[in-house]
Amino acid sequence: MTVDVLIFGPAAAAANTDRAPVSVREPATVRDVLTAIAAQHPGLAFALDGARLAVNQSLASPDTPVQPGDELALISLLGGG
Amino acid sequence: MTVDVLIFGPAAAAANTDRAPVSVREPATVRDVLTAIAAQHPGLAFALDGARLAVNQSLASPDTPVQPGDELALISLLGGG
Amino acid sequence: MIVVAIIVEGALTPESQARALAASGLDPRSTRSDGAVGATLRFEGIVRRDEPHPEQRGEPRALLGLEYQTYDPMAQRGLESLARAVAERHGLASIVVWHSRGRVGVGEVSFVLEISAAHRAETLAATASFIDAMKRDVPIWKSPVWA
Amino acid sequence: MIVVAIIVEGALTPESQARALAASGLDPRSTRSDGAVGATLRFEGIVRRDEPHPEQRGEPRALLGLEYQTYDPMAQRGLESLARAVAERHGLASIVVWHSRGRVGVGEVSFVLEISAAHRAETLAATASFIDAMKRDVPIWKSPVWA
Repeated sequence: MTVDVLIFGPAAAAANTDRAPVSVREPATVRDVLTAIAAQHPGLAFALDGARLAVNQSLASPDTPVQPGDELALISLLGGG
Repeated sequence: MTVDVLIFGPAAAAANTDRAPVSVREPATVRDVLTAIAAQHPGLAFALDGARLAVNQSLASPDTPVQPGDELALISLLGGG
Repeated sequence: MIVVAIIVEGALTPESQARALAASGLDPRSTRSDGAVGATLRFEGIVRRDEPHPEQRGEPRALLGLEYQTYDPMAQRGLESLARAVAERHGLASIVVWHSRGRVGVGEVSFVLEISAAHRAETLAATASFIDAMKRDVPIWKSPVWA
Repeated sequence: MIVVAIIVEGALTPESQARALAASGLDPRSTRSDGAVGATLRFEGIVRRDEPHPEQRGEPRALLGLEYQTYDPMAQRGLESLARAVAERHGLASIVVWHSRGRVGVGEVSFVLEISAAHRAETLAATASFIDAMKRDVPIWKSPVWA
């Protein structure tokens, strides 16, 4: 399946877009999606160190399953305040 | 000589006065004055743990000499703020 | 225990903070009247004139401001649940946080944290732990707007 | 670097603080305009409703307020030289301290510290070290006024 991952801040600026489509084999987990981002979007490599994925607006662990239609967001390089 | 030591706060409240006269043998040091307070004003014992003496409005070390006419103040149990 | 977390458009001003707080219907000053509060701490984060520039080996480069992007509603929920967790862990009487979304110019305020507690140690520890956790876990990003 | 230390009669109010600061002729907000300040911290100490009572094995006992006594001019000089030392050690842009003399009622403010610096870590560290040193070295005493 292909899922869109929302990206923000410096990662979005570097990729010049606010969503990165990635292909993963079903059944997929959060870990699979992060690995696929690294392979399919080399320009986002700088943002993946320590990055996590939010699934449906909650931080998810690496083993969390990802379903088609889930809202996925790359939570990387935060720095509010 | 007899010197007056200014006292403040809870120490003054306990002693019911704002100055404690003490007799010390000349030449005297800050250490001698603190020892004399303990001996001559048992009611101030609670305030002497860790107490220091200011001589002429500056904190003084134990070996600082004390002269007649110096302004002496017992700096004990602070707690501003 | 009063917990408020508010995201405000643009720079934080005394007026925009007061307006947003009034809209929450909660008043942290109400915790003051009973004499249990011995310390309040207010921290303001202000946009500085330069940031390390990633393409110039981290050398500082002049800014016009910062652009804050929030992932909504996760950012709002994250600020609020973090504020509640910090308040419980440190036994606070109140915690109010305001954070900007969008453009904030140099010298303007983008973040305010106001804490009250029985003693100063709790207010200092809670401030440090709130800000550290916010920068790690709450989905708010800042992007430089170079001069 | 702006350093101000002021002793004010009675409880600290926004008005009494502003008046005392204006009389000093110094304005810490002037350090904000050049974009070097990234953090400000304001700490307020408030009189709580009870204190451990020395004659009742430290059990809390209700207060009307606290009576602050200062040894002058050593207290004023001590606050100021401590503020300067803390500002230098932590590289602050400004530090302003107000402290009450005399009676301050429960719920009223007796102590305010306002600090600005480039980063938050300096403001937090400076606040903790200022207050610890003040309570140890500056000749200001508080006596309970029991209810």
